[in-house]
Amino acid sequence: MLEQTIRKHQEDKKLLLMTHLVLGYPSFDVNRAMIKAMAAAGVELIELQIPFSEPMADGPTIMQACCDSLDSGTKVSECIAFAEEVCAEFPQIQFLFMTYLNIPYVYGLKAFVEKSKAIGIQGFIIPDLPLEESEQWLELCQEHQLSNIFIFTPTNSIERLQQLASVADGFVYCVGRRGVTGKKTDFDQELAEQIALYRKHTKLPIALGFGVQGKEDIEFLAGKADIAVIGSKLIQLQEEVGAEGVERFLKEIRADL
Amino acid sequence: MLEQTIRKHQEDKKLLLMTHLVLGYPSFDVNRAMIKAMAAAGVELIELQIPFSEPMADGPTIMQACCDSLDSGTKVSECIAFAEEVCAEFPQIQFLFMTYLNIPYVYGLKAFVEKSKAIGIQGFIIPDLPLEESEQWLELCQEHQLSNIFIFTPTNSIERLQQLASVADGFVYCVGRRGVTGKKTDFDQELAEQIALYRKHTKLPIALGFGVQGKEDIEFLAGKADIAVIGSKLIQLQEEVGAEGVERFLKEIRADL
Amino acid sequence: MSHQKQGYYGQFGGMFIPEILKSTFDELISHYEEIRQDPTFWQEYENLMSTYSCRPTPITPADNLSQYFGGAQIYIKREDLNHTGAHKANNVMGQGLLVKRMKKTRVIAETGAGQHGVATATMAAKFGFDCTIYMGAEDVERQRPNVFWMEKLGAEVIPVTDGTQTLKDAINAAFRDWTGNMDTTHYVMGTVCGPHPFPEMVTWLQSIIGKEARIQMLQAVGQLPDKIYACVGGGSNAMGIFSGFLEDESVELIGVEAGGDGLQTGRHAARLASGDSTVGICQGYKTRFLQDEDGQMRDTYSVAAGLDYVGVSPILSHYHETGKVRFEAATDKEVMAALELLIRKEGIIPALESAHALAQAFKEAPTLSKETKILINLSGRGDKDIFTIAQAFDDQKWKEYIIQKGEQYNA
Amino acid sequence: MSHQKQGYYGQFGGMFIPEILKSTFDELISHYEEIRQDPTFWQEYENLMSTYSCRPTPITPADNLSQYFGGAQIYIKREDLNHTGAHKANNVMGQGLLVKRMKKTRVIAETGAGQHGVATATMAAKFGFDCTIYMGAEDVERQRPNVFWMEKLGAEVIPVTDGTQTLKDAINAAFRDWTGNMDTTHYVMGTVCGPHPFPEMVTWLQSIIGKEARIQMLQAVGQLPDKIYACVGGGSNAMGIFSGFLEDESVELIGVEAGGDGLQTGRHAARLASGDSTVGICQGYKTRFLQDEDGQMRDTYSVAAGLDYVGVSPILSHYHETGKVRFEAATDKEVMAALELLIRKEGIIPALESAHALAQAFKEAPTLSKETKILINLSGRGDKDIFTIAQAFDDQKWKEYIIQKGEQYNA
Ligand SMILES: Cc1ncc(COP(=O)(O)O)c(C=O)c1O
Ligand SMILES: Cc1ncc(COP(=O)(O)O)c(C=O)c1O
Repeated sequence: MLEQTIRKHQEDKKLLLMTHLVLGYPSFDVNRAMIKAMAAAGVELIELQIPFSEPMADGPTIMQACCDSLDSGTKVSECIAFAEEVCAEFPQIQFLFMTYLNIPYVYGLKAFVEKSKAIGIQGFIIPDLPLEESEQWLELCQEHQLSNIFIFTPTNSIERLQQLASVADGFVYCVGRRGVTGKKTDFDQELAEQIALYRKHTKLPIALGFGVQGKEDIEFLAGKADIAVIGSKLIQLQEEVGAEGVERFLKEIRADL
Repeated sequence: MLEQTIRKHQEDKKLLLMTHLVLGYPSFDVNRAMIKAMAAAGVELIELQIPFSEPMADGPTIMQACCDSLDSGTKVSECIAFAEEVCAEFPQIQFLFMTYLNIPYVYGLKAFVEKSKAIGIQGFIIPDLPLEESEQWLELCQEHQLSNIFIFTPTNSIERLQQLASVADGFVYCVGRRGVTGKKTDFDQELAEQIALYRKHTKLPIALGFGVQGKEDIEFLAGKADIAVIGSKLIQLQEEVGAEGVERFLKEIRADL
Repeated sequence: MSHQKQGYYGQFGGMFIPEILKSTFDELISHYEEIRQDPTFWQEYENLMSTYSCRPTPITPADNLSQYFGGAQIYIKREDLNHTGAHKANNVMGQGLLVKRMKKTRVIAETGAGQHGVATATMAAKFGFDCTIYMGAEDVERQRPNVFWMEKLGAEVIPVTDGTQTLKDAINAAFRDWTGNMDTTHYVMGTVCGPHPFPEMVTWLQSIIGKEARIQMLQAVGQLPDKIYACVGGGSNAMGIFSGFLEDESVELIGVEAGGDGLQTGRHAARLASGDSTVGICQGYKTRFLQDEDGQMRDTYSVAAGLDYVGVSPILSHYHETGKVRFEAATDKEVMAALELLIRKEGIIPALESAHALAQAFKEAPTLSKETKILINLSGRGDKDIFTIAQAFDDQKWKEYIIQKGEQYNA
Repeated sequence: MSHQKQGYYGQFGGMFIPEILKSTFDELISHYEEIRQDPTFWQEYENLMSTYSCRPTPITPADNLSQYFGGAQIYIKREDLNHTGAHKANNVMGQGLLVKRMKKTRVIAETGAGQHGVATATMAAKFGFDCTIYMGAEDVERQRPNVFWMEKLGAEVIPVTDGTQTLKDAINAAFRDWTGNMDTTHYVMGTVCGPHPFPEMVTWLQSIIGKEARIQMLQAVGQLPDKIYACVGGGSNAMGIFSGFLEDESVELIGVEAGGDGLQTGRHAARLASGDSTVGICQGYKTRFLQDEDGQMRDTYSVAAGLDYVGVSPILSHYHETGKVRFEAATDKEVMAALELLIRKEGIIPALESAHALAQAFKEAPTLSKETKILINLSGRGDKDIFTIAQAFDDQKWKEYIIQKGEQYNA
């Protein structure tokens, strides 16, 4: 389902955008304003990150946002309620839950998948759930026609890419470089080759994440990847210039695509 | 020689007095005044302590006096010059050098004995020179007819007392109790027995030291010992009431003897 | 999530790692399996520990304490005598040998109290590796002496300002570093937690304690201990000594967690001895965590920084479930009393962590017969903890000393 | 004063004690002679040191340093791994066994840096003796951490306010105590100084170091060391290791004294390596002292409190005279550099005292052939010296930490 939606969008766009936000940071109200801004800019996919106290795979910006959100009292139930609200309000956008495994695990894997399906979520990005530990989770996702997004990384062997590709669904989230989110990636020839390699091993749309900073990066990705992921950058922008600033930034990027 | 002088004094006195002072403490001038006071009170023997930086066998009062004297720059040569002066000025008093072995050792044992003889010193009290280490020193003393004063202590065995008695000369310095100088000794039946024991092992006059505080102690000693040693007490008195106070104290003690 | 899978102990364990670390773990596991097969590795390890540290560490008969309690005969395994002052040395030196075989040139580690950080920095100095230590900013402030030594040992100490600024945040930070530098870098996990193969590998390296202890008890005492007490932070010293006795049905194993202000107060770090933990998946592995109903990790508390952690070894969670190990908790108060008693009666200054094992043993010793032999694993020495211990005793002269030193430095 | 007399080494040594202590020394000597004859004593001693401390302490091949200097192969005898962190443990535990045989119930000791005080307090706790430690008032202030531990160990620490308020004054104070309490009390002299039998007895107890080292070198290296370096305060760790090699003509013995600010400045504690000492008699024995022309003891100076003493073992003075041991001095600056280098290259934190031996060895190692094996006695660990070491390095973060702690305590 998710893949088809993406393919449809691709018919008239060179590069889709997937943005990200940390639920409850700095508040659900700002989250709302941000999603509105993203929608206004025509963003196709949004990762809703349910904050976890130990965001091992996140960089400083997202990590801090998670931490602040929890400090202000954010509950998983509120995150789900919020997701339900925005899924309903912005049906044109594909929403995914991004979180760490413990959140669905403690919620109950089955209950979490069912709930997500019920409120209109399209899939999941769970950075600490590797293939080897995901048997039950994948069954649940399949059962409910939700996509668990697998991640391709530069450290994967060809064999591993093949293995991941064989279970991937919706799209693959491709990492441009080693390290955590939010650091600058060099958008260069090497990255282009890396994407080409990923492309060789999957027929699914390719989202490229980790480090997209602005227009130039996006232009570089157009024609190479299918989806550009913009994460930490938007949190910084929101902090500096607010939701309208984010909207302006996204629209500018969007303009050429 | 020293013994004879003591015996002579005993003809008309129940108990002789041996007083003590630390050379250069608080100053040679005060030393002078003190000796004058002691002479006026009819003291028979005076220990002139040449301060040593490590007064291992002395109690807090004398120790501190030695330390202060050295801090104010007292030199061994000054101590000797001072001794020469008072030996000449008070020929009726028997002066002894009290010090630790390192002082004569570094001066040169032979030179020190010769010099002491030359200036009129009668003998030596050296608390860290035990019999076993004193061969050469005793030879020098004998040669110059000076008395090295041996010490009887309550921890000595009968055998040891006999051994010490066999080399003792002048008088024996008897210790009433364990410990260092300046602490209170209980002047009681036990002490009387201790003195009696000492007496059994030597024909020499017996000086009793360590802890004589005042008139009562002196009265107790009269008829038991031959010489009462007053040390730390006089330093304290001098600090509190000066040389005249010391004179008054000594005269009062003397009155009944 | 079947139970037969590699790295699982009953329902606990696993390897919940970001995909970017997959190949690093593949490599690590393959090297680990190689050294486990290769008898020269263990030889090299034992040799290193006997020439560089002082293994075998002795077992001290604590006769004064035995007499004092009038119950069980008490024996103490002296991990405090290790180079750098704790059992942590075993693990790091073993991993150091492994890093050499992996031809990596840099090590990173998390540290709470600083003990594992100092041990890792020491190992890095000895092996000539670059070294970065992640330490919660709050811990950096609290444990300046250890930071000083780590820096002198050539390590870079990075204060972690995220989250609660303590151990778990340092672990997150170390993982983040690793995901960017896995080609040159090995993450020296300090305890028997984290993703496979760490729980198994660190247990294996620490099993040197139990191996020795079993032989020593048989030789010196002529029998196995009836009970063995060890404190449990992550669980490495406990697993280390327990390892030697897992087959001995007659030996009761007791793990002692941090009871903090008391289990009923909620201010503690007892994952297994309290009813307060639930199963979760975090920092790469599945175990019982002190977490809230949403799965967010809770604040924990103990006077002993090394026990103050939200998770616990998956192996111990398994043993908890099967009843193989009994878990107890000792409160800060009990711990300070036990520490004082050991110092006074045996002249041994225990680490605050280790004093938890003592506290529990001291509770039980008087009730046991004189024929009963109990063995306490003294995981580390306490003289490095002077700031914490003097403060815990509210020692006035110590405070005056520090105030005065401070004024002197300020002048 | 003939040379054949008991307790003399050439012209040095002797027993210059107040008469009141004569019977105490008679008793001590007779017990000492008994234990020397009695092979069960040494067995008991070795057994105690192997179960309570971690003897035999290892010899660590310092390969990184050897490579760094490109000269001699460097080996390090690890007395720092002893319980309480220094070779001082050997002496005190041995004397503890003796005290038990003498049926005394109280021990007293002097201490400078606090190392011997902590060791004695530890021994007293272990043996159940009452314990009083004399410590210069200035040292009490400087070494508060050690005072804290001594007190926790149950010892009474008495600040000595006489004289220079340092080690020698503490020795005087201990002697004074002894002259009043000899019936119950044994004075645990901390080094190979003082009246007979202390130099001989403490040497004998410390000879456990050299006995082990000789066997270990032969076993592990296959040959005796060509040179052995040890720092010299009173001389106990030096005599301890040298003892094992006195018959070996091929082994050069090097004692390293505290050079302080440099021999030419007068601010040092080099009794034998400088031309500044003369023969004297003090604190019960005859040796070379740093004294003035009147025989008054001079102020000495070293960054290492344990080397900062006016006298030196009469046995070493004798070996100095006969040329059996070569004496050198290392300045504070050289010592700090050596300390830093050992930490960095081998991951071992030496005591400031021990770093003197390192400093001299490091001066010579580069000039020696690769076939030359040198052995350094690492008498103690330095982590207890953190206040001194951090201050000597002028570590800003350390100072800020202390200032902040002080303000916190002041609040
Ligand atoms: C001395 C000591 N004991 C115990 C622990 C707890 O760790 P573990 O449970 O892994 O032995 C620590 C951790 O820092 C420690 O330093
Ligand atoms: C670690 C250490 N080394 C050496 C010394 C010097 O003493 P000695 O020369 O008796 O070994 C001391 C004295 O405190 C010490 O603590």
